[in-house]
Amino acid sequence: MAMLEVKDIQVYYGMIQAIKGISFEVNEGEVIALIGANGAGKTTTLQTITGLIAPKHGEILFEGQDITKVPAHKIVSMGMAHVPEGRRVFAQLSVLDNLKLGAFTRKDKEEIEETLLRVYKRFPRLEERKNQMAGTLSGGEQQMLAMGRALMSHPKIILMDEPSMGLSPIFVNEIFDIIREVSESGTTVLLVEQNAKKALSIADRGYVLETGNIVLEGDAKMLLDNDQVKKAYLGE
Amino acid sequence: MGFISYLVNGISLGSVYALIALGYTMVYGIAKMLNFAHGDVIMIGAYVAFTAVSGMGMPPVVGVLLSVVACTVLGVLIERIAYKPLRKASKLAVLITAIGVSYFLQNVALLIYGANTKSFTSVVTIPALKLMDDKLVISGETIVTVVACLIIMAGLMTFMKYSKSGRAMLAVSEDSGAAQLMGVNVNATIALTFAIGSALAAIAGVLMCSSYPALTPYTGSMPGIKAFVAAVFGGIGSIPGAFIGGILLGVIEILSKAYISSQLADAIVFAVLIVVLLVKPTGLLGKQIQEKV
Amino acid sequence: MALLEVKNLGISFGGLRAVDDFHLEIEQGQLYGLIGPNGAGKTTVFNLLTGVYEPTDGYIMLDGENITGKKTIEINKHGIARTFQNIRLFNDLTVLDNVKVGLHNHHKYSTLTGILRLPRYYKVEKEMNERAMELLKVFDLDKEADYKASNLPYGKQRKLEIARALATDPKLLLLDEPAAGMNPNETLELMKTIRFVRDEFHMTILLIEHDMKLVSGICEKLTVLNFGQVLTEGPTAEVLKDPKVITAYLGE
Amino acid sequence: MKKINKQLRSNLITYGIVVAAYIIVTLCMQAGMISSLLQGLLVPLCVYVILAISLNLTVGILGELSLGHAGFMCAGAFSGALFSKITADIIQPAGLRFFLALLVGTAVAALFGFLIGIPVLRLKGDYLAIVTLAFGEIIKNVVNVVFLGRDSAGFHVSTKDSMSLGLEPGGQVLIKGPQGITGTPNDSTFLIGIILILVTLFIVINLINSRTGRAIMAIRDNRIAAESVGIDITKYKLLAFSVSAALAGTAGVLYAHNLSTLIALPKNFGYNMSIMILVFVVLGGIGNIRGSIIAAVVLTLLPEFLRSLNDYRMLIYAVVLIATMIFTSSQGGQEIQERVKAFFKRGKKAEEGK
Amino acid sequence: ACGGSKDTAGTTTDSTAASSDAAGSDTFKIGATGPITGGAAIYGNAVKNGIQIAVDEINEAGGIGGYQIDYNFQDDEHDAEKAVNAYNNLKDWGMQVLIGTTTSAPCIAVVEKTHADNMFQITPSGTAVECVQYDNAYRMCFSDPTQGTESAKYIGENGMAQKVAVIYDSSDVYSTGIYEAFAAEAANQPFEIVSVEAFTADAKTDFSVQVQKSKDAGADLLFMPFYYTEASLVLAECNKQGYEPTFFGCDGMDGILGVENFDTALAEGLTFLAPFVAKSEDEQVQNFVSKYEADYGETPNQFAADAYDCVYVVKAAIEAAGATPDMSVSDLCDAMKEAMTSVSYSGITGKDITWGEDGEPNKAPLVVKVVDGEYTEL
Ligand SMILES: Nc1ncnc2c1ncn2[C@@H]1O[C@H](COP(=O)(O)OP(=O)(O)OP(=O)(O)O)[C@@H](O)[C@H]1O
Ligand SMILES: Nc1ncnc2c1ncn2[C@@H]1O[C@H](COP(=O)(O)OP(=O)(O)OP(=O)(O)O)[C@@H](O)[C@H]1O
Ligand SMILES: [Mg+2]
Ligand SMILES: [Mg+2]
Repeated sequence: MAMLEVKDIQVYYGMIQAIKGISFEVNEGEVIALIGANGAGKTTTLQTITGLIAPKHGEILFEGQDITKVPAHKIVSMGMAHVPEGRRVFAQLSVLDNLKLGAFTRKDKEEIEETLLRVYKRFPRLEERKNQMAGTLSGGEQQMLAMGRALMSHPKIILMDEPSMGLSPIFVNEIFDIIREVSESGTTVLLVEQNAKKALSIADRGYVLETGNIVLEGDAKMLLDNDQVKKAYLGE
Repeated sequence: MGFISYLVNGISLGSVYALIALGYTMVYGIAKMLNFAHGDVIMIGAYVAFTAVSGMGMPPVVGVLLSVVACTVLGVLIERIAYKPLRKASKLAVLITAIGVSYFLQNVALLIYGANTKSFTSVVTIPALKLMDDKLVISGETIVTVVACLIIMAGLMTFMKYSKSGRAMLAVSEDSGAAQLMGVNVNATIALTFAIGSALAAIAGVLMCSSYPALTPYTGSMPGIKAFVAAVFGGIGSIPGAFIGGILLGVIEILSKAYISSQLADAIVFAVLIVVLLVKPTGLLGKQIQEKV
Repeated sequence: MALLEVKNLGISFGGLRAVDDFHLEIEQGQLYGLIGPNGAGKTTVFNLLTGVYEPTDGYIMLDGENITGKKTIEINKHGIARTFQNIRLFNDLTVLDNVKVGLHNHHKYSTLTGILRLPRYYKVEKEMNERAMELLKVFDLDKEADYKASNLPYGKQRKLEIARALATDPKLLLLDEPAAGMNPNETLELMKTIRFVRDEFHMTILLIEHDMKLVSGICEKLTVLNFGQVLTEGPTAEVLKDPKVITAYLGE
Repeated sequence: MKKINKQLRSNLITYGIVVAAYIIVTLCMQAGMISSLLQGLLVPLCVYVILAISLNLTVGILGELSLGHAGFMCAGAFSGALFSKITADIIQPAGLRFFLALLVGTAVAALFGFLIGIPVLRLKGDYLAIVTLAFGEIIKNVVNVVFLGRDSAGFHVSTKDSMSLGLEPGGQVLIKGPQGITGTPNDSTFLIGIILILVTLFIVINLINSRTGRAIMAIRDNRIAAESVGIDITKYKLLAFSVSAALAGTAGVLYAHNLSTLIALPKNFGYNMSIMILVFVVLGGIGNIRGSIIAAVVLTLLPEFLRSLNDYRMLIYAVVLIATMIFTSSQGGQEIQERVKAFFKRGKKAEEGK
Repeated sequence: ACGGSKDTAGTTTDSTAASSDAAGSDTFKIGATGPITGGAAIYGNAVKNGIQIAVDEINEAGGIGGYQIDYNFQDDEHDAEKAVNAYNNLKDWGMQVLIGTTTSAPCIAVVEKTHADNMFQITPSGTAVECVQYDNAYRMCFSDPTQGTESAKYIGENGMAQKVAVIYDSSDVYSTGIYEAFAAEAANQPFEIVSVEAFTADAKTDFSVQVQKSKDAGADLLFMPFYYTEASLVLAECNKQGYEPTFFGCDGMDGILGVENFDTALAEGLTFLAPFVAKSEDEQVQNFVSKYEADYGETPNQFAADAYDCVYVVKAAIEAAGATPDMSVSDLCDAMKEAMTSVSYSGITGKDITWGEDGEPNKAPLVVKVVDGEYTEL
């Protein structure tokens, strides 16, 4: 059974239909890439999964349980983390407070402390700036914080929305390394990216979204070699 | 001598403003809304205590507790019915709704209790402190109000800083969507905020009417506005700011009445507020939020 | 003489020296790139150049005039226009009106003329409409002229920002990560547009970008910023080969 | 252009509604079909409509929350009424005197708007709101302590009481502190009210759809971006604020010449009134001029039509207010509205881009 | 206190439905206005109830010259503009005589309208001079200047004080009016005003400064020309500060003992001029008070009493003029105006009251003092 199953969801903004009935699944331990042009509906899809937006039609199953109508905060406590588009760090809280909020659903103080140390190890810059207000961090630093914050909840699956946006080349590589590490440590990853090449290169499978529909899906290697994908998303 | 006793009177009035402002600031800080109905919740709180103590002969402590319970329930109900549907609406829409709620509470009180003034019996039993040959009298109400302010302020600050719910409130106030992604139950958090704010309103109502015993359906509205001013004065959203703002407002009001003009006291209070805001655009203790470009 | 000449520029935030001893020289008509790691201070340099922040040290000369410490509007009138890293459009105005706001200081009539609808009002408004449509055509936005700006897709919003900046008729155009959030194809198209703008409007352009395809594709010269200081500068190809730049910024 | 035409049509409809309202009311009045209550309400309705339109300029177009609009109305009302009182025997005919009073009231309010705007507009959001509230209260408060008298020796001012004016016998007390000004000539008529509404509309609509209006709205949408394209923030904010204040002053003069007593109470010139005008603006749709007009009319009439409910009338008013806000602004309510709109639009091809 | 809710009987006539004059030609239509919502609602309610009692009595006894009274009360929220609306609403209903308005400021605005319509108006409690500036308007209560002057005279003539302090509501017409007349008369009296402090409607919770200043000035009498709600706070503050001057009020003090739960000991010795004392032995008064208490569960104050008397005065004037309900409003007014100056009325707010052409009543004020928690007539 798939860890996450999305069945024929349709999403509207007012009268505008942003998602026109898409289905896909994510298996435990996989890295899945969701690629597509601007406005294709990638962000909307992720937000629907975590319960920030209610779909008008369709069903979402997480570990076999129907979460379509479950509120976002409960979904998070079931083990799903979401690194939102545009980072959305709590600008007026310190870096440390942001991280602590990441562990909001967890109870055990010691385990949280342990996770914190691991996050610091992965992002030393965050430890350096742990008392700085998050809003004054540079774009890249904020992205690290957003990732670190999501990891603090020790999720089973992590949804990432364009984590490489606005990052320097060296950092883009680093972020993808981190995603790979996260995956290797046993966390399932659903990754939305403009940087299709990089995303597909670390993913197991991928889906291509176009104006609210899935137009292509399959093995990541296969998609990388697909002419259509090459032309439309890899700029080759 | 005169000055000191004016000062004491100012602190006495100011502590009432501060107590109300704490509730204001709490709700504003988290829900980011100007709850114009706060003053009227205070009035309801006072009526409940009045009914319990003077009407039904219960002991004052029970009256206060009843009032706290009633206001907490009322606050949560108001939030649920009037504000929750507007979570995503413009701030102005919520402001107008709050004004509607304010009218509503006033008129409900008017229908239940009538327009006649009720004289509130003080719930404070400790005696007044008399200093300097009885020339300086600090009433028991003042002492209790100031102490209550300090305890509540310290309690709220500890709560916000160290408790999990407190951190959840801060997160919700900044970005409720992102807070949800942390697993924070936004509705419950805002309801809790209103519960705390309204419980404080009940205490404020009881203590205010203990100091100034005339109770009518409109008792809450002017102090409500003044407390709002006090909260802004101190930096709205800031808990110690509300306290300092309230005390200062009371002191300025009394001193300008005493030394400048009792008719222009309000104008002076407002003028001082304006000057303070021009120098410190986010109030005395408000955070200066710089927009990163 | 260089169009833009910056020397010894610096600013601190609290204890943080965000930009330090920064210098830059751009010739008329150049396409210049400013790159560097996240948090290096690139956006801050833009903010200093446009008067959003006041520098604590150094000076900025534009076309022979000292514009150090001037206000944002003054600097715009002197000829610097910009776009923002996080898009800042006039969201509730139409696409056309966004550009017309950009034309504000070049096509004038008084408030009273506007209220009373004197003939000059109609004349100037017509000029503005024509000029704005011309600009929108360049960015292929003319068909969306009546859209609310916030209803445009992300990529088009970025283009609209550039069009609006151009409307102020600047001598120097600053673009902060114009390709952010665009996929490779969209980026390619953007590169063409930027080149077109430079050639057609004889514009001088300074841009910040992390997309190396764009940087190497259109920038003639680069300055690399690291920890607020200039790490190196020079022709694009050379800079990108610089080992210092590779370790600090490019990787691999 | 298509858009321009649409705008023009919409504006013409707004003017049309006002003119039609005038014609219908006048015809009905001649036919004796209008109750005294409604007749008495005609001028106040015009006052509130002007106030709502003018506040919309600050709240909707400039995007700043002002809770002191009644203060400007107060400034206009008192200066206009004072002018009329002083010149009651000097300037004839009454029409000319009233016209001049309107100019005086408008100018004074504009001046207040300008002076207050300079410091106030440096603040943001709720801080700006509270300072406008403060200024409104100060104006009201100060007006309440001013005593002004006139005798053969000229004008006398006091802030204490009318005795300290030291007037000669036969001297006239013009402003009597808390009693304000009494005996203002009743010059306001429905026709004048309607003309003033049309003038207000003309000014506001034309201002919005001009270079100045665009600059103001640009500031509202994004201050930093507006600065970056060379818009003088202070200048345009002040301009919008002053025009808004001036028009509130006009409404004040109209108000003052409708009743023979002019007293600055919390109810008519305090924050209560400011908030009521704000309610019109928000309920009518922020930035929507026609909506402001309709909301002002409906909300002024509502409590009057609820009179038969006696004690429950203000309670019901409150409930209606809350319910309307929830209906118009909540997500659920908006979806219903959109569906209704879509229903009416069906068949008509939906225009792209709104 | 259920004064607000139980007495809808008086206003059951649907104001919108009954707008035709002809239908009412066999009844006198008497309208009244005052605030029954908002901060001044106490006064409007009292007036509303007082009139109701009189109307019921008169109707039961056969009406005015055989014609029944139709009575309609409208809320004016203590606002000039709303009062005009209320007045117009009553006109639509077919009102022929106005008893109102309750408070001064709205009354000044409404009197312009009644003057223009030439409708007979008698205000129970509009005390400002301008309330009766036209010949169609009369009042039942004392005017502000009368009250201020009389109070000063009384204090002086009875040697009640050497040094007097005044606290007044500078944002209120009534309070300022009394104060000004009081201060003017004080110059002729053997006492000295040593302190004058004001407060405003926006700051009437805290009186510590005003009281302290009075105390520091060494005043042995505190003159309080304002309503009892604020007075209860002032008295409490004096008690708090241990300040015990002689308290002298105005007719607005009437009702202070009725404040629910009020510690009447605070008001002990409070003296004021009033037209009416609920505790009076007078039979008429007792009749009124017992009815009022039975119907509304509280002791009536002078507003209710003045309003009650107004109805009887209207009755007397109509009967003296021999007027009938089929007369036009204006004719009725002319007839009543003429009759008014010849009417001599004895009611619960005074005996043998007559009216001058200026609309002012000639009646002797009662001096009331709070003794042992009861209003006592001196
Ligand atoms: N809040 C909203 N209201 C109305 N329409 C919206 C809203 N958010 C998104 N949309 C529209 O829904 C569609 C899908 O948007 P979405 O943000 O999911 O795209 P995306 O694939 O994430 O694009 P991007 O690469 O720009 O992030 C777009 O057409 C967008 O304009
Ligand atoms: N207003 C401010 N207050 C405090 N620190 C600031 C402020 N603005 C920027 N900084 C700090 O200055 C440094 C440079 O920021 P800047 O935004 O210029 O980086 P950048 O080079 O544009 O990075 P990126 O590529 O991520 O956008 C960062 O460390 C940032 O945290
Ligand atoms: Mg997206
Ligand atoms: Mg940057």
